[in-house]
Order: sequence, then structure tokens, then C-alpha cells
Amino acid sequence: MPTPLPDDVAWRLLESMLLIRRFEEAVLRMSQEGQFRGHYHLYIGQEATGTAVMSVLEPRDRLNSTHRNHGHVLARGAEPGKAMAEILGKATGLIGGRGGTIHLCDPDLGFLHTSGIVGGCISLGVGGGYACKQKKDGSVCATFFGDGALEEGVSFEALNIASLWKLPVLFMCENNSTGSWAPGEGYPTLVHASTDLRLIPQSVGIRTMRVDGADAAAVREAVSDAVARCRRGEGPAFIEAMTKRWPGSNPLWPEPATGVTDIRIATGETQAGGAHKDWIENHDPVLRLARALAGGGNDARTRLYALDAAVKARIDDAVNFAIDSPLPAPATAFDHVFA
Amino acid sequence: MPTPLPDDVAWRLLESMLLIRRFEEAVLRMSQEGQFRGHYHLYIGQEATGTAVMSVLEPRDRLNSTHRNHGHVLARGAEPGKAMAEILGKATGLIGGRGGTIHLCDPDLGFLHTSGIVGGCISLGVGGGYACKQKKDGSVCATFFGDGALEEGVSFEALNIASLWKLPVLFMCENNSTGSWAPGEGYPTLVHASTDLRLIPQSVGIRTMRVDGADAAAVREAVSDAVARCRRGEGPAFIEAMTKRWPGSNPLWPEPATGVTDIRIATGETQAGGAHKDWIENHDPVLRLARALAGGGNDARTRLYALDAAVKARIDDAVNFAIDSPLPAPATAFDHVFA
Amino acid sequence: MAKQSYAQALVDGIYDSLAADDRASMIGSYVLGLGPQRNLMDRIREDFPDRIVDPPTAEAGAAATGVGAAMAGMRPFVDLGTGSFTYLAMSQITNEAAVSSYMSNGRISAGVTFHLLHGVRGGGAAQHSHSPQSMLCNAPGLEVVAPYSAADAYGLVRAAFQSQNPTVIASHAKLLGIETEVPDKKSVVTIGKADVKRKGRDVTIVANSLMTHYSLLAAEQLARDGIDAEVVDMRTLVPLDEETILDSVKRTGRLVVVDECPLRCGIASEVSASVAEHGFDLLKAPIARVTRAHVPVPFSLPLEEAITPDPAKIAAAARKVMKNG
Amino acid sequence: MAKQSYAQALVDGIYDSLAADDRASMIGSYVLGLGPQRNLMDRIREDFPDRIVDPPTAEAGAAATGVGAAMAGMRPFVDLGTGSFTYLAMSQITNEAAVSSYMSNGRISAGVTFHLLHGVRGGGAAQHSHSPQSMLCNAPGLEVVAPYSAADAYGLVRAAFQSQNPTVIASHAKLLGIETEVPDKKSVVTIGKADVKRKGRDVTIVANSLMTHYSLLAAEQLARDGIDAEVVDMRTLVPLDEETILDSVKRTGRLVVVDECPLRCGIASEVSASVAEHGFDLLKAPIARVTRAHVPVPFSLPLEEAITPDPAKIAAAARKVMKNG
Ligand SMILES: Cc1ncc(C[n+]2csc(CCOP(=O)(O)OP(=O)(O)O)c2C)c(N)n1
Ligand SMILES: Cc1ncc(C[n+]2csc(CCOP(=O)(O)OP(=O)(O)O)c2C)c(N)n1
Ligand SMILES: [Mg+2]
Ligand SMILES: [Mg+2]
Repeated sequence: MPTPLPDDVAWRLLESMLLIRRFEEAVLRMSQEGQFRGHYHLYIGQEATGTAVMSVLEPRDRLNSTHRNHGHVLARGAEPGKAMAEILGKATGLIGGRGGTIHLCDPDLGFLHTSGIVGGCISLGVGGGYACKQKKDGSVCATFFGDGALEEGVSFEALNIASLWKLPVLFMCENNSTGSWAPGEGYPTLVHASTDLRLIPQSVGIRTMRVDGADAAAVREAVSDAVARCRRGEGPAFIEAMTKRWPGSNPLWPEPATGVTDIRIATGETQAGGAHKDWIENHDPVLRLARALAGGGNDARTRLYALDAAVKARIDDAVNFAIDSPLPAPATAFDHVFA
Repeated sequence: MPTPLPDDVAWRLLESMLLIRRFEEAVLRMSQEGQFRGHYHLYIGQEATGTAVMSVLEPRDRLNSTHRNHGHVLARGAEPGKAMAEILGKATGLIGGRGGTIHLCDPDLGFLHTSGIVGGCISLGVGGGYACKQKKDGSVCATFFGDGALEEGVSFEALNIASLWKLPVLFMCENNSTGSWAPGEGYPTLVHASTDLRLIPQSVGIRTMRVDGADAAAVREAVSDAVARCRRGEGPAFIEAMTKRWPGSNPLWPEPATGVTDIRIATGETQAGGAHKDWIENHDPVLRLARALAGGGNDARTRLYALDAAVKARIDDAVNFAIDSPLPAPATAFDHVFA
Repeated sequence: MAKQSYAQALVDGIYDSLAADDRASMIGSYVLGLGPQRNLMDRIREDFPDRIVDPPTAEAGAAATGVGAAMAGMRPFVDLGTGSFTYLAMSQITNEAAVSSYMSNGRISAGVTFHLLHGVRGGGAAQHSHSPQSMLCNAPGLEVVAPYSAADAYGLVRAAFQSQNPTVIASHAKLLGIETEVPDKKSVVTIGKADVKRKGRDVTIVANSLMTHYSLLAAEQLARDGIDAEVVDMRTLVPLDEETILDSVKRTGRLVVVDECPLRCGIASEVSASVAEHGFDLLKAPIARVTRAHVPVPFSLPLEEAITPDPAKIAAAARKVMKNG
Repeated sequence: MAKQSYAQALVDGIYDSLAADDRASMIGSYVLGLGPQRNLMDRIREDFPDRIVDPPTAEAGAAATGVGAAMAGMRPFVDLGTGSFTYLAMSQITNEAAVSSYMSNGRISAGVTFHLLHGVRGGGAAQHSHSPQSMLCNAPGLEVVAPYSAADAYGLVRAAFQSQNPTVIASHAKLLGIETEVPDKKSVVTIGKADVKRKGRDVTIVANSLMTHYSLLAAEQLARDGIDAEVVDMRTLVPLDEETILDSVKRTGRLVVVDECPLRCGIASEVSASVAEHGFDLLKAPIARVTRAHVPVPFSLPLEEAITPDPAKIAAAARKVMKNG
């Protein structure tokens, strides 16, 4: 059992998680409205992981993300309006509309790159760690990747290199391929002969931890420990954060399977229902943390509802900003091929 | 302790190992004489491994080899003359002089390819196993690779695929990077964070064995067991055959560090000496098996000397055949781009 | 004649190849990506369950499995997915498959088929819009085909399965849903033969894949201006059918080459250089290339359009060539 | 002027780059391969022990480490080894490094340097003789250089370390030992500028890397026949210095392009197409390409020679061009 979060920290984390949830719901809606093209990957169900990691990292630290990046970018503090504008391919987007959802990235916040190539980020993250080590400033590089990335050989190479050179890399494996995260129950959607992915980093001498990725406190504790080790020069750490597959994310074209989250489920004012009742009641990391906090009585409940309303308003603004923003001028397509 | 080899088997294996040794000594000499170009990789010190593996494989089985292939090709039964002609780039070479030492390959004997790309063979070997499985004829594919190949990510991918699909692949890892093969003593020349390479195949659920690669009986026993499992459909097996690094093979340009092998060391008629006395007395797999057999008395000693003389004569013939062979006609350089 | 989508014809070609030869199999079955056509594959999955496997996300390993199996006499079809994932398997394709016949003195061959979805697909951004076929054309020993019609998709996939050589099939993601006429009985198409899709007197437009469609549309625009364009569909990129191309330039004296790969060292450059070398005296005007600008592919629509060939750009290039000679 | 080997100049360039910028480092130090020059690296190893690491045999991982570090503001030099090993890192180079600046709207860049030993090196056979630079030229966002002289090797390696862009340096394995004149004080060479190495009236020979040496030798042979050849050393392959090349063709009216990559979609095709498009009216004769035949590289010497460009083949192509126009 992880140490419970101090109240102020818990509320901060919840705000970030809610922001991600409401953002993703808006992305889904905008896609259905035809506001943007291309496939996309939502972070619903994984909010606790990214949020908890970001709460430990410092401004000097570096990061790398994947195709499933919205939550990472927002949790690190990117402006939701610019993030949404990016997804819509607008000139005001975080990277001028050049990347879209798959490449969301905020260079000002220490993101090095957001790669849509499975195995891309984990290996580039080792480069980030190499840079941190060369700078000798105690910084670390956190690199996010899915369980699927461990099917790619380059990920193995990356783990080996980081271990050999004791690079300060936090390998954040977000395993969303499991219905249950009890060890030994296997990875239902992963195409892997391994029944325990931790054996892979262990085979090259990397310290590993496994946590419930829907439990913000647990992730935060594990990451704090891992990052402290990295900063002390003890080499890389690997954390496997287990999250139950969000029922909307399979197949790739998500439908709003779990609906728009009703925050009142956390206070018991509404009852969860529908096909995904179990996911909503027992896994949804946002409701889980909200429930814990809302248990604090009437004041807490009021605070929760106010927080949700404020977050929704922020997302509405973000959506409006994005929709109202101009598309980039065609002639700019020829800029920035070279730095 | 492996079961001792029956006498006739032991003599057959020794003949093959001696053939490889005398061949490699000739290659070294020919290189020094400037008879061919390019770098090359000798199998000295590893003769027991390849020979024992080949003694278990059947004609229907498939194989893949690496840059360090001479021993594999000869142990499988290729003609030494054609092999030497290949190294000299002659038209009569196994593959018409197109491959040279790095790509020695005898398609008639079930070799699929000989790749000089580290990690190439191990992954192609999985394809061989895929073909064996599709044929449903109980055949297996043996794929040889060095310890260094496990630094390449594709090798990890290959292991995972073979395990997932239960392919009949014998992964023959020839670990020649160790001065001592006791577990845990590390890999002095390998650039790997892993201190036990078996953990890598184990991480994807592959059964592993480790044997003394200089002990033909031990290798033969392990391979027999592994191949039988493959044929029964139990999936791939991984054998790590440990050989002490031959003092001549480091750096890459070999000098004849251990000299031309004097077979009489096996009978005690000559004493080993020089800088590499220890390797010669305690590791050299050829002398080791010869010593065991020559212990059988005067007859055995006579037989040993006769065998060595016969092998030397065969290699002399091979060298002469290769030297006397014509180079390919320049116009043929444009043939066979497509099948 | 009946019409059929590119996707349907491709699936038919794979189906008939599996039915015709039990050495044939599929490593990776998401040939049509995850778009609306993906369910067309179900028929194959149902009828050949033993000969379809879906590999891990491990392009190098999957490609190597196909190459090795082909060396052992099988006829695997390896789906590489989106064009940019090809780069992860580049060593298996170029260092191993491509050289197998040559290096073995013709005694081994690697009759593997690779398939990839190439091209600017709309919102794919820099990492999901690649057309790696120019690079693959630079690796001797590979056959590379890029059909544009349903009939050719069928015919070339059948030819690829039959070929003893490693063959790459590049299908443009935007082609999948496009319907073209197919004969009652579709048949094998010979690898290495181009096809004149429209006869014309004034200018030859050489294209492949989706660009052949665009070139035919451009030819219609040009016809309205009184310019009579001949459109040659390359079908096969390597071996290059230089004869058919030169033959056309002999008639028209002018050449526009259209291809969606980036400009430098691309297929358009190759066709241009081939004619500048072997058909120089036939030319009345400079050779124009219409390609993707030498720029990564951006996500945002107006940017994507700015760098990608389309019928208007092709027609403009042809008009310019008409003016200049 | 003093003479220096290509290898020595390359090492000097790396040394001075490390000395000039403490963000600079080396991932892989076997830049000169395992040949006789390899010990020249010792000076670097001794003076910068903290900034040199030798990675596992894991080209993709090593390249990714360099690319990621560059994105974080460092200036790593990644040695890819023999040209054919580049294919193992192709995704890191093309999918990641090349698009970093573009995709980030110019806010991130990947100023990594890759080095590879390319070319038909003598007995390297199909897997150790590759020249992957044509393929790399097809990936927008990469700078690709292929110096031929000691002075340029020094100047371009310094430029590559300084560049904020990913830069690939291709050194021909046979160049390492070749000595050329160097000024007393070697200096940075601007990426993107070609260099006219020999003035001539009759025919322009455009080449790069080892082929520039061969072209200069061919020019001497041609001079004996009364043919005055101009030799342009490309130095940089991308960005391509079209101006210098067109300028030369303006004077000579004839063009031979020499490059050791395989023919199809190669650098020779690119230069030819560029001139056929932008300099057509300057041309008096067909453009000739002299390249490696479109064939894998065989081991045996007479076969290797048959498929590889040499001074005699270059001179023959120039003579043919002189006859044809
Ligand atoms: C090299 C490569 N191969 C295949 C793909 C297609 N692809 C996109 S997402 C994905 C699954 C990735 O799974 P995982 O890493 O677990 O991330 P998740 O989507 O589950 O968060 C795949 C295979 C890709 N993007 N890159
Ligand atoms: C992809 C690739 N990278 C690098 C090399 C250069 N190289 C040739 S042999 C070798 C060492 C291989 O070690 P190992 O696999 O253990 O084989 P050994 O030579 O010890 O038998 C290396 C790195 C190569 N051939 N291929
Ligand atoms: Mg996943
Ligand atoms: Mg080894």
C-alpha cells in the first residue's frame, strides 16, 4: 500500500487528471464532428500515471512521448488551447499544426520529441538521458512508452545502452493491455511471448518496479524513488504502470464507450451503469481519486464539483480557441526543413 | 558430466574438428601470403561446437551461419576445396567466388544464407523455423550466432517470434567472449549490460541450456535434447556454448598466436609452450578430444597420427585445388541479380 | 466491364495466391490498414487460418522471418504496414533478401513479398506518410511495383507471390477505396512492364500508383486546353521498363515525370535521367518532375496540400513543358 | 602546401570539434574501421576520455541515443561503421532525426552527426560495400556530405558538428589513406557548396567522394586525347549545389555524372535530372551516368571491378558524350 497523498497534492493531481479527461472527451467529440483528420489515441484510463510522473519531475528534466501523448503534454503543463489547436492543425498549435495529435509536443516544457513510431521514444529517451549525464546537473529524462514498444528490438537495445552507461533514464512503461494487473495473468492484447515484461529490463540489469497505474499515489511513490536513484547516478529505472484497457480504445477508432464522465458518480449522487459499469466503478482513475477526496464531507463535494466546472470551462475555452484559430499559410510548408 | 561419446562417434567428431583446424591454419597462411583480400574470422577454438551440432542435425534440417562460418560449413560436409576456392574468390568456389570468407555457404547442404550482418542469421533462422513448421515434416532450423548478436535488437525480436509461434529453431549462441565459462564471471569482450545472456531468451519464455563449447560430448548431448524437443513441437531452444576466446582472434586481424597445432601434444610426445600454453593445454578442443582418444594406447596413437596426416593431405589438396582454379569471368558479374 | 476497388482486388489477389500454392502464407494481415476496407481481409482469415499469423510490432523480426522462410523455399507475404515502418526492416530487405540470389550464385533465392501502404494519406504527418519506394529502388536485387488500378493490384500481387525474387508492393493508402474497371477474369501481370493508359501526341506523362490517377485527371484538363497528353503507368519501378517510356517520348518529344516520393534521388529523377541518357535526341523540351517537395510531410491540411502533387500541378508542369520547346 | 591523408584530416576535424565545444561527444570511435589508420584515433581517446563511448553492436540504439541527445542540445557524433549497417538505424535517421526541426515548427533540432564508411572497398562483398547515401538523400531534413579531399574532410566534419541539423558524412573506405594538399590552417567548409577542382571547356564531370579522384584521373587521360574536362566535386549531396553545376554545364554543354551508388534512384540520376530540368537548353549531348552497376557487390576481384566505376570507364563515358553532340 502506498503512503496516502497529502491533501493539497491529491487535489492538484485530481485537477490535472480531470483536465486530461475533459480534454480527451472534447477530442473525441471534435473527431466525431469532423473537426480534424487522422486517427488518434486517447489517454482515458491512464490519467493517474502521467499526472503522477509529472508531479515528481522538475522543470530541468527532459521527456519523450508517444502517439498516446495528450495526457503527458497536459500534465506537464502545456496550454490546453494550444494543444487542441495542434490537433486541429491550426497555426496556433503547440508546434504550428505540423504534428497533429500523434506528435503533440511542447518544446518549452522539456519535451524532446513525440514519436509515433513504436519504440521511437524509448530509444530517443536514452539519448535524453545521455544528455542529462553529459550536463552533470542531476537532471533525468523520463521516457514514456506502451507495453507494445517492448516488442520492438530497438527498445531492448535502448535498455541495454542505458544500463551499460548508467544513464539517468526513467523508463515509464504504460501497460494498458491488461484486464487485471495481477502478476502472471498475462497480457491479453500484447503480442508477446513474455508473460512478465519486467524480465526484459531485468535481463540487462535494470531495476524494475510494477505499480497500479490507476493509483496516483502508488505511481508517485514509485517514480519518486526511481527518479531519486537516477539523480544519484545509480542508473536507469523501469516502472511498469498497469492500467486496465479502456473499453473505448479497442479497436483503434474509439467510440465514447464509457460516455462522458459524470463526476457525481464519485460522490454517490449518480450510479454508474451501462456495459462498462465495472470499469467505471472499479478502475476509472479519475473517479477513484475523486471518490477518495469527496469522502471528506460536504465541503469536499462542493470543491469537487467546482473543480470539475472550472476544468470544463477551461476546456471549452480551449476548444473555442482552437476552432477560432487560423490554419497555417500554405507557403509556410517550406519553412523549417532545416534549423 | 555429459555421457562419454561412443568411440566411433568420437573419432568421427575428431576428424571433423581436425579438418576445421587444418583448414583454418591454411586460411591464415593464405592470407599472409596475400592469396585473398578482406578480413576473415577463424573458427579455431570453437571446432567442438559446430562439429557436435552437425553430428545431431539431419540432412532435411536447415541452417544459417555468420561471418565466423568456416567451421559450420565444413562440419556439415562441404568440400574443403570448394570452400577454400570460395575464400580465394574463384569460379569453383561454393558460391562462385561471390561471397568469400564472410559468406561461405553451401546451399546443397541446407544452408539458407550466411550473413555478415550481426543479428542477421539469428533472425533469418526464425524464418527457417517458420518454413520447417509450415512443412510439418519434423525438420528444424539451426541458427548460429555469436554472443555479440544479442546486442542487436532484431535478435530479441527473433527470439520473441520463435517463442510465440513455437517454431522449431535451435538458437546456437557461440559465446567466445569469455576467459572462463563459469556462470557469473561475466563477458570480458562483450559490450552488454547483461551478466548472463540466458536471461534474454528466458525473458520471452525460451528454454535455455549452457554448455562447455569446447567439449564435444557436452554440446552433442545438449543439442540432441534440444533438437528432439523442437521436433516434438515444443518450440525453440537456446543453447549457449561457452568457448574461451582464442588468443589469436583479438584484435580482428588474427596472427597465428597459437601456432600450427602439433597433434603430438595430445599424446604427450611434445610439450605445449609459448605465451598461450594454458589455452593449448586446457582449452584447445581439438587436443582435448585427441588426448581422450589417444589415451587408448599405442593403436590409438597411431590412428590419431594417421588421421591427422590424412586430414592434412586433404587440406593440401583443397589448397591446391583452390589456387589452381580460375577466377570468374568478368561478364558473369551481371548474372543472378534476379533468380 | 465491372468495377472493383483496389483494396478488393488486392485481397482477391492474395486469396487466389494462397489458394494456388500451399507454400504461400501471410505474416501480418492488416494489409489494408485500419480504415473502412479492413474487413475485406476476413474472408482470407476464415479460409486460411493456418497460413496467417500476426507478428509482434517488430518489423525487422517479421521481415527476417519472411526472408528466411523464402530462402527455405516458402512464399511468404510480409505486411510491413505503413510505409515509414519499412525503415525498421531496411537491413532485412536490402542486406539480406536483395542479395540472396546474387551472393549464392543463383542457387538460393528469397521469393518473399513485402507490402506497404505508402503515401500522403491525409493527416498522416511526418511519420505516417512516407513513400520509401525510391530508396528500395536503389537496392539492386529487389523488384519494386506500385500499381494504380484494381486489375494491376490483383495481377501484380499474384506475380509477386509467384516470383522467386524479393518483391515490394507499394500501395498508396488513398488508392484502397478507388474503383477501376476489371476484366471478368483477372490475371497475372508481368513484373517489369509499363502500360500506356492514355494515348497522346504532345507530351508524355510517366507516373505510378496514385499519381497515375492524378495524371489521367491532369490529361483531361490539358485536353480542354488542346494539349494531348499520353499517360504511361510505370506499374513496376524496378526493373524499369525504359523501352515503353522511350517509345512514348519518341512520339511526343516531351516528358513530365510524376511521383509522390520526395524529389532528391527519387523515382522521378530516375526516369528523367534514363531519358536524358538514352532518349536525349528525342526531346524537344526540358524534362519536368512533379514530386512531393523535398520536405517532411506536415499534418495540417493546407500545408500538406502545398507539398503534394495533384492534378493541377501536373497539368501546370505539362503546360510549361509545352511552352518551353 | 603540405599533404595529409583523409583519415588524418578527419581525425583532426573531430579532435578540434571536441576541443571547441564541450557539448560535442563521440558515440562509437571506430570511425576509421579496423584498417591500418585505426590508431590515429588514439589521440582523441586519450585527450577526451569522458566524451567517447563505444556502444554495443546496436546501430539503431546508438543512433537513437545520438539523436535524442542532440534534441536535448548536445552535439553527438555517431559512428555507424560500415555503410550497410546504416540500414539498421534507418528509422532513427529518417523517421526521427530528419523531421525534428520541421515537425517542431523549428523549435527543436537534432544536430547529430552520423559517420559511415561507404563504398566498394575491395573484397567487401555484398554486405560490406554499400553506399547508402542515395537513400539518405531521399529523406528530407538530412544534410548529406561526401568529401573527397583531406581539407574537405576536415572542413565538413567541423561543419557537421556545428550544424544544428542532422548531417551524414559518408567517407569512402578507399579514401582513408589517400593524401591530398591541405592549407597550413584547415578551416570549416560550408555545407551546400560544390567545388570546381579542374577547369575545362569541353565536358563537365560531376562527382563526389572517391569518384572525384577517379574523375580527375580520367580528366588527365582525356587531356591526352585533346578533351578538356571540367571536374566539379559535389562535396555536399543534399542540399545540392545546383548553381555551381549548371554554371559549369553552361560553359561546357556536356555532362557526365559519376557516383558509386547503384544506378537506380541514385545521386547520378539526381544530378542528371536536375540538369535535364533546369539546364536542358545548355546541353549539346545526352547526359551520361557512370555508377556502380545496378547489381549487388560480389567478392571476387574481377567481378568487383566489372561493376565498379573507374577512371577508364569515366573517360569512356566522356568520349562518348563528346561524340554524340
Ligand atoms: C514501428 C511501428 N509499427 C507499428 C505501428 C502501428 N501502431 C500504432 S500504435 C500501436 C500499438 C502500440 O501499443 P503500445 O506501445 O502498447 O501503446 P498503446 O497504444 O497501447 O498506448 C501500433 C502497433 C507504429 N506506430 N510504429
Ligand atoms: C550490424 C553489424 N554491426 C557491426 C558489425 C561489425 N562486426 C563484425 S564481427 C562483430 C563482432 C561480432 O561478435 P559475435 O557476434 O560475438 O561473433 P564472433 O565474431 O565473436 O564470433 C562485429 C561487431 C557487423 N558485421 N554487423
Ligand atoms: Mg499498450
Ligand atoms: Mg563473440
